[in-house]
Amino acid sequence: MIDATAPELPLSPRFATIYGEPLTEIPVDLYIPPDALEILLDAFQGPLDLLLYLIRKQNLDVLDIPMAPLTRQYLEYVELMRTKNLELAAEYLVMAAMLIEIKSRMLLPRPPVVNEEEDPRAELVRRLLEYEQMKKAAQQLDAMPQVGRDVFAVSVLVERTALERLPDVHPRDLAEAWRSLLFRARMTKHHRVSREELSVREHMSQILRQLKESRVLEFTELFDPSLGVPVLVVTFLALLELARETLIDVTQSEGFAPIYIRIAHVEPL
Amino acid sequence: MPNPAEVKRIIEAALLSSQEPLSLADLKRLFEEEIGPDTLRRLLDELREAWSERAVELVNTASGWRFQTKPEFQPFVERLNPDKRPRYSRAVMETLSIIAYRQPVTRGDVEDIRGVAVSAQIIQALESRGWIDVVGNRDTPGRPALYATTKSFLDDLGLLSLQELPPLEEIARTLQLEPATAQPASNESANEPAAPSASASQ
Amino acid sequence: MPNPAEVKRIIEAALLSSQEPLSLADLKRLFEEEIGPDTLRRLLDELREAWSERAVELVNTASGWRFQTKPEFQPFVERLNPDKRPRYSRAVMETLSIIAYRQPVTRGDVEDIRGVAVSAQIIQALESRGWIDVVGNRDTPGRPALYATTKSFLDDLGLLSLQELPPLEEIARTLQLEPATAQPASNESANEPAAPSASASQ
Repeated sequence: MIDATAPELPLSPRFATIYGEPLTEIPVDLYIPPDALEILLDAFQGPLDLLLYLIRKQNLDVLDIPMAPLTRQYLEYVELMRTKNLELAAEYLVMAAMLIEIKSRMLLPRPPVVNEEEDPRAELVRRLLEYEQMKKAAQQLDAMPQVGRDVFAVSVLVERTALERLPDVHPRDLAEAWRSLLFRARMTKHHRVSREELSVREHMSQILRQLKESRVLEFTELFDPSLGVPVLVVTFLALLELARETLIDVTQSEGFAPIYIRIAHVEPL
Repeated sequence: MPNPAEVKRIIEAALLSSQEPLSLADLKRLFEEEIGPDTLRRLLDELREAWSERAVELVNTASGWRFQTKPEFQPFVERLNPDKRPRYSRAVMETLSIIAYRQPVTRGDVEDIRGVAVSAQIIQALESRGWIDVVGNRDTPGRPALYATTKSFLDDLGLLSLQELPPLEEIARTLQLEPATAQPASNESANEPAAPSASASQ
Repeated sequence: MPNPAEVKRIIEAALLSSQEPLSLADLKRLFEEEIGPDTLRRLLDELREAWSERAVELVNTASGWRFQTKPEFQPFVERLNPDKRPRYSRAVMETLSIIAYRQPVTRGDVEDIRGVAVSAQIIQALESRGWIDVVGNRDTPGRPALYATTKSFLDDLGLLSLQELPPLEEIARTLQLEPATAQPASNESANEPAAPSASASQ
């Protein structure tokens, strides 16, 4: 915001003294040579920005905008722009029209009674202040450190080669794989198994695993009565199947002697 | 709960190797054991403290925690990658700040405030950066899109929430505009930030 | 030369924030002052030593120095991103499914069923995963290994026993619903799978 008490300024800037006469009496920093204007224009975001610039350069209170001289100077700039840069002119001309309208309304004598009538400058002031607020906010935002511009996210490589990332498998994936096998009709009837046979085959694996550890097992060691009759039966079927596939040897020295189970021994070739 | 030093080691590695900020919920998932949010937060604070002397810091943003280099480190990066990182134009930054402070807003709202047309490219630049997105449509003719800032915008500015944006300067005075002519523009504005030339410098 | 601690701080930040490994030449460019390669290497060694106790380590690769997580950290990353896992190829899945449903089987059995050769890598992948192992050898020429699924396979699939695998009858039935394939025409028994299951294990 403008501070009229800023030391380098006259106590209360009277626009009349600044604008009393044309350009020659305008303080030096207000005068923009036409050549420089073109460059300067790039720096303006639009008519509000230019207007703010003019006001700020003259250290005028936004709340107390001197419409006549401001409008005149604005129009001079717009005229310069119009000749130099037609694209920009439209938006600036709208603002010029607005300024002229305000100026003319202020020149009209007003009935003193109407207190609540709004100051014709009010809307412009509101817009100028809102724009200035956002303009400053934008400068502050721009001054904040941004990731990718001023600061950089740390990104340490996750070493994956040493330990392969392992896929998850769900039982339904197995079913899907089986389905695809069936679908390709590679399967012979020979390979179809039912649920019960699966249980036999599971026990076949278990028995083989046990035999791998202890080499020889007594027949009764393979049975755990606490698991119930079905398991006992399945285990027995598994033993029979293993024997049939000659994966195990079953030996008994004499009747009622212990029965021993071992991995089928194969003569070295 | 596992050994806190070990937990910190793991959190540190997770944060260092993650592409995105990690929330407390993300960090909890690192561990099979239950780790309470208070414990986690305390360990994160300890970690932040442990890193405070280095050129990389641990920050807490809208989406979670992340390690990033400190701003002072920027000149060194530039020496490493001499291609300058572009700054956004004033038009983009003004549009962004209007969306940030006034959200949700339409492109028309932005144009009203800026007093100038806002090109589609400006909106697009901010959208493709992931800083703004469409959160709805205003129920007016044409149903214009309403824009708001994203979490990623807050993350990239190192903010926890919009509350942490720099506060806007007061504009309350506009409402008390005195009728007509010259006020003695005296010192009622003493508590106003005295920056007469601040915006005149461009 | 600048303060070594400061140089290390900057090297650390550069390495942590770089997407690529940094060579000694890259690292030298960080500094305006001349830093000799010996000094740089010594500081890098000190940095590596300083990081040795953490879950992230500094390594010197063919293309330069970089930070990376230690292999032990991998399980934690996987908990963080559980959905990023790859899938096994169809060959692996079919092999696994044959071993699961038909165990104990030899590689030759699997090949018979699949109708194509089964590479050693497939068997190895499943073995090193701990999902299958050799439970014996078939008493045929060459004494081929017999494979079966392990307890760990059941654990990893969340099964108590093989009984809980999807029943083959149902799989066959779902397949029958598909229009394309030529099935045996014995369709008077709608709820019966195509195969006469009595002779199944032959």
